[in-house]
Amino acid sequence: MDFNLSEDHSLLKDMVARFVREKYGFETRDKIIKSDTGYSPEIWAELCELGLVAAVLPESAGGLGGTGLDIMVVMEELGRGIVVEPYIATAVLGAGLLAEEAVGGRGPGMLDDVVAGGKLLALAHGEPGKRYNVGNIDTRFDGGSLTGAKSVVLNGAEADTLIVSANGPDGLTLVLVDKGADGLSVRGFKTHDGGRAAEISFDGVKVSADDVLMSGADAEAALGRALARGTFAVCAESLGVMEAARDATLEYLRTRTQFGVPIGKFQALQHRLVDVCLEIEQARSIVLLAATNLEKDAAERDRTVSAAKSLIGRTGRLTAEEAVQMHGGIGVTWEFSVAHMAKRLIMIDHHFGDTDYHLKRFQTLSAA
Amino acid sequence: MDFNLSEDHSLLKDMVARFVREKYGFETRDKIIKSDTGYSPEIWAELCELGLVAAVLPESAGGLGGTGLDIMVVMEELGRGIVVEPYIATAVLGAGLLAEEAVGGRGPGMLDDVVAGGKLLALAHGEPGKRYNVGNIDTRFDGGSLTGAKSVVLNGAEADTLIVSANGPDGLTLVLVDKGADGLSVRGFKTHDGGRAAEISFDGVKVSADDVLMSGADAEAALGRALARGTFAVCAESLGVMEAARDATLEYLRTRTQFGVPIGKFQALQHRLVDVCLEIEQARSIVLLAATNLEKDAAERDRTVSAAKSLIGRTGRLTAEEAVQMHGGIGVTWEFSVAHMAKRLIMIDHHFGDTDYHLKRFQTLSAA
Amino acid sequence: MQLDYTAEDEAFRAEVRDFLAARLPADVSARVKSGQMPSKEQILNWQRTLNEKNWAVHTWPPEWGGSGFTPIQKHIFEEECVAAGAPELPPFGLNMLGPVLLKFGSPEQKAHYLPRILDGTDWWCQGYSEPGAGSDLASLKTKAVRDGDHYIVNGQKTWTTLGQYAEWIFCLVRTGAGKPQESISFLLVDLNTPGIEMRPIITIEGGHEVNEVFFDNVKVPVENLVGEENKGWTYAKYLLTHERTGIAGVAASKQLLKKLKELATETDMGDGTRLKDDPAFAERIAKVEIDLMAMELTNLRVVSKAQAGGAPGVESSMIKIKGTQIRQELTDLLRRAVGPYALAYTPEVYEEGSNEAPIGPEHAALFAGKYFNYRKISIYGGSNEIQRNIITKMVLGL
Amino acid sequence: MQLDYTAEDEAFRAEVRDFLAARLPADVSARVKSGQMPSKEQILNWQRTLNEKNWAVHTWPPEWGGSGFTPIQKHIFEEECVAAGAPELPPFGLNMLGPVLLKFGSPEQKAHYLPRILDGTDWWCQGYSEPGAGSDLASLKTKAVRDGDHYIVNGQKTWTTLGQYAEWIFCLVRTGAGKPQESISFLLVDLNTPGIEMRPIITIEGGHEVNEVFFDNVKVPVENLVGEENKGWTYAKYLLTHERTGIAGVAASKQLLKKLKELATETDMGDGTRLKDDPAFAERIAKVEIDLMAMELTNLRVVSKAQAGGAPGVESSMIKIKGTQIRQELTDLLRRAVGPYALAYTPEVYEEGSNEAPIGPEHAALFAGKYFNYRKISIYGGSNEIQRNIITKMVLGL
Repeated sequence: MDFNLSEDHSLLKDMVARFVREKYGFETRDKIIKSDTGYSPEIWAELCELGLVAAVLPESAGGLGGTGLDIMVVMEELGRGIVVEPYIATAVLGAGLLAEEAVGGRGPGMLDDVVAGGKLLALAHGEPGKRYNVGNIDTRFDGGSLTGAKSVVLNGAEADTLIVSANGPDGLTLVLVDKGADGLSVRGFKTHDGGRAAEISFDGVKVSADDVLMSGADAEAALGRALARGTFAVCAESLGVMEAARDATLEYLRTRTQFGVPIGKFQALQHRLVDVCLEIEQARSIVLLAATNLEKDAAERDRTVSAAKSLIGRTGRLTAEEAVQMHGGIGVTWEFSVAHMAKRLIMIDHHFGDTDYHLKRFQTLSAA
Repeated sequence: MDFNLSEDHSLLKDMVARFVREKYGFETRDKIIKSDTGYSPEIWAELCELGLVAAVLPESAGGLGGTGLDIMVVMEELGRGIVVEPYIATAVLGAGLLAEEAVGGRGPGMLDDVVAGGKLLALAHGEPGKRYNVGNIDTRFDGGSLTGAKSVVLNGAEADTLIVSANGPDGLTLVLVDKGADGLSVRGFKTHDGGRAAEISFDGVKVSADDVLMSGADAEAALGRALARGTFAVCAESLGVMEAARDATLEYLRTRTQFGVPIGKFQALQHRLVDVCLEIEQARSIVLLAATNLEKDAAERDRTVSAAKSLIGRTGRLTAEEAVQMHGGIGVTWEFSVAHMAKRLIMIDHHFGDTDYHLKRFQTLSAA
Repeated sequence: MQLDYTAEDEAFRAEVRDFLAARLPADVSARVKSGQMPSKEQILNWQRTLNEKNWAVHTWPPEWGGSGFTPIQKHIFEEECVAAGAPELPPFGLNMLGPVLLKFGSPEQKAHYLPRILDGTDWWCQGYSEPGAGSDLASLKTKAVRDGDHYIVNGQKTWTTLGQYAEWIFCLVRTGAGKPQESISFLLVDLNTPGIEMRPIITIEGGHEVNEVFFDNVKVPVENLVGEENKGWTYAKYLLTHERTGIAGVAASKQLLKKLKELATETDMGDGTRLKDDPAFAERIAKVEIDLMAMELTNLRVVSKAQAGGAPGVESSMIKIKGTQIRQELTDLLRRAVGPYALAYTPEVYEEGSNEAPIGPEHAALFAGKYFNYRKISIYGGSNEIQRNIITKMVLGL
Repeated sequence: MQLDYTAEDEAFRAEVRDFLAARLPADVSARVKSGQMPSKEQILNWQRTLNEKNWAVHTWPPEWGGSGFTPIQKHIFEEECVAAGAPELPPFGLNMLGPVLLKFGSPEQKAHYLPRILDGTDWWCQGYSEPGAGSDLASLKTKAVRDGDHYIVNGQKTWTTLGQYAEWIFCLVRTGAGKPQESISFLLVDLNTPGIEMRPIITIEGGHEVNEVFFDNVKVPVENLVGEENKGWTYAKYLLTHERTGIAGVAASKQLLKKLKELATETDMGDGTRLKDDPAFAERIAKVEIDLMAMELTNLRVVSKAQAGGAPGVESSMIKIKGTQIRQELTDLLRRAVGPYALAYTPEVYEEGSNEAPIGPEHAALFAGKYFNYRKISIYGGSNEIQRNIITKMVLGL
């Protein structure tokens, strides 16, 4: 048993950490989240140049890793900087799907462009009124035509190409739809955590054979893996955000004085911060476990990912609320990063299924 | 709106409080709970002499009150002394039932004896394997004969006469069974909170017409009232126990020194005790509300009683656990009353349905 | 003991309800009920409507236009107003400055300022908090130096709620060099005076409710001093006791609970079931509903004590803490009830006059913002930690 | 990073499991699994069985009979022992006094005491805590005054776990007048010495696990001093670092969780449904199961750090707090699962050799007692509050 990062992972971690520290300060981020697109093409180019998309792809697809630990290392550090770039949508979900062995059509050919930063992707899967219950979808793919609607698609308006899930003659089918296609309507919107999402509808969008990535059992398995990886990615990210929020709070308790002493001298706050720290250690453990199990069979993988997402949801809320409360007034202002950390922590609960959803899923998968 | 006790209630409160303070110290109680019967005939005689059984009976039955507030005032003060005498079984449940207008047979004739302390009662209603779900019973009353089993009957072994619920030709029937009746088996046992309960079975126990108290709708309504009053009684008692536990803890924090200062100077403990105090205030409010609604129609009465029992269960646990924890080592010893307060607070959750049971019942009754 | 409302109380409630039904504009009510801020104009119009009936302020004596409500009536009135979706009137002039002027102001000050507060001519804001002072209010640094007929004010105030609407600000300023509490004065400042700059503070959810106010050699006439120089701390504390009314937030919590139940009933879980059928979520709603039932009575106990002439003291700390916990729990459940649509941050959709459709169900996207915004309620007005310290001292004696 | 056990680890686990299956008596296992204390004889027999394989102690070097297990092996071994229902060996001699003697004892002391600890000849108990000292261990008052070849000991110790079984006690005593920490000595005392009285302390649930020990002019030979006079505080702190192993209670929690799930499956709610079908209760079980999954890994992270030679320092405070919270939550769910039968306080039913039937389902009535008894685990060994203070200082640096 060994809990140390490999040298490669340590280097990767340091690299991402340095990038975040040096290039992704509060003001840079604030400009980005207020911009039209909600991401920075320059930053995105740099992240790709650093190999961060490749980092979460398997070597079989020309990537550099692609394991749970690779995702964890990158996401935790991106979390520390509450980075809003379209990394999960494009790298973890999109490129991850294109890197699947069973992928056909024009999918594999796109991958190099995506890895190099030339193309943004998004996975359009959730549908209006379906909440987190993404197992049943109504979007239809038939006779080369796509019809239906997708909801709260992460970076759906920024993506050059959408990967869309639909039911077709061969069962579940994943197809590619490029930005601007006829019959495609996209309404992008801001999210509380500084990101972007979109409501998308397909009104007889033409889909050629070349646009079809996978169908049937292959598509089911690949989509399952992608969602597990995406869910895991926000868990690992949450861990990073929590650590950053804890560090910021600790620093605040050390430096902020009230009634003549640093507020960190008040035992009630000390003990509450200790409790936050304990829960973050627990969060780290469950993320580690999920990282390891991400490559195991679907049942074990999903059970652990749901355990992680549920625990992370609870701890994220605790950490966010305590960090804001201990910061007092400035904790509820836009100008201090702790507010944005809190928003990301809470909003992660609304991505990929919330605490309750995953707690139930954990029970179902445990009973199976 | 007026939240002050009437003069009568103030006098009643003071009288019970004085009795508890002067006659029911730790050692007296400890001797009683270790005794064979688990109660003190002398103390019981005194309680009856003070009119405490009469206090919870309506004037129509020769009592002195019998409202929710009467029960509250008495039970809160008995709670402060964690009094284990068979008051709920005999007075609130037993005498309460005998005082019902619809009571027939030899019931009404017994009441004076009970009020005077000559007779202990118990309500045998819950059944083995039925948990808190007391709506459906299997005990049968037919052809003058009673057969079945009752479970965890409060003071069932000490009672001179049992009031037994059974299904008969006229529907639900409440019948009297005297101690020592042929076919009656009683196995008494101690409970963690210093009280007594019994497993009871009836194997063709003869029941005469004179033994039948009520049946059908009258019995249903009377039993509903009795259970509501009993449930409410432990809520009010819990409030008293919580206050006693809070007071003991506060006193301990004031006097116990560690590292050269009273531990009450530690802010972490202060804030936790404040939270306990807040919740106790909330508990007082919900008990007051239940006291008022105890005389309202069954739906409103039961909804409020369930709200109270559920809230009391949560707050009782919080108070018990915090009181013990703040007392440290001595909090987990038999020799200090805080341990017995904690046990009573937690065990109240197992009488008349627990927090979860009543939370669900509250939902059901709210939806109706 | 008598926990039910009297027949007189119920008659009064009916009168209030009828008045609201007749006079509160539907568009304003709809806006408030959906959790959005009404406009300044809408607020002031409503204030004028209430003032026609002398119902705009309850902390002033009737001879100055106060309602003369008993504490119970005031409680009923507030409950009905919230239930009907009436705008909250700005408390800064009515319930903060007003009582201070009535008690400590000169006859001229009363005669000049009070009617203008009541009819909405002057919107006041509060200049108490300073950056860095936080809970330690008395450590304020803004200075006022006497210079002939004027004070020259320099410094900075913060957390000035709705300062963007205000014509005037009442300020605590340091006028002496003695003990912190003995060198504070209470000053009334016209915001049009040169040297004052107001800058918005954008709060966590993106809203503009509070401001910073900068004073750079601002000349304030000495007649704008309330009471005596260096006695301001006394007036400030007097004001704070009035700030605390309605702190339990029971009426607001009831509205949130109602909304939550509606949402739970409407929300499809994506598999044909409704959120209300999820026993774990239903249990959370029931729990907070029970807490709120208790809180309502806890609050009435305090109100009733005030009715009987008792001073609501440390009880207000208790209901502040528990009241904020309940409202925060409710907004947490609300944002969870919304599901994925809670992500949408679309303030533009909810602006007055917008034609854009909301993302997801009507108003659903507002609740996450409400959740974030409501983090403030356990911080401002004396954080819950400060309230616990107060209870520790006053009730526990530790 | 490699979170799975190695093939060697798994082989070792199989060996332990086989040994337990072959050698652990079924009646002892059944008793332990039901949550009851085995008898002294049963415990010592098991110690001797383990000792045949040199598996009785892991904190001693192999030349003294220690197992030589790596931290991971020790973890696996403990996990298997708990799962099999093996009695916990008395830690007082093996894991507390043993390491102190090995490091600070004289050659004679080692040669005399260690073998007798190992073969069960001497059962030791601990004389650290004193009434009134609580978390402030160094404030102890028991005095030892040198008188020729002896110390004369006067004072009182408390919380002496299983003192009723013990032949010997190791004590911290005050031997000087200097600073509290510099005037403490570490003394070995034969409990048969005149002047010693041991009185039971009955704990909250009615059990007898701990005792008070009174010393009235007890003569202790000077050769029973460990190390140097007035250096006892150093030895005491060294001992406390060894006390902390297994503090996460993961193996115990797993057993409790297993029991809880069984109970939830068996328990009829009285309406034909089972407790496990109650979504709200099932959710609570799932929550604590997830906490435990995380805790197991948190604990392994600490074990693995020890494996790599790192000292488990403040991490033990972390796993102490969270580990006790998980066990306490589990016993709370267990007592709730039992329903009305949790009321039964019937220790006589569970005594060795009793023929009385339990009230309610087999063992059900034990869980409320366990819940009450387990209140101690967040108090003893440094209360969770003390652990939070340690973390505040060591990790947060506040």
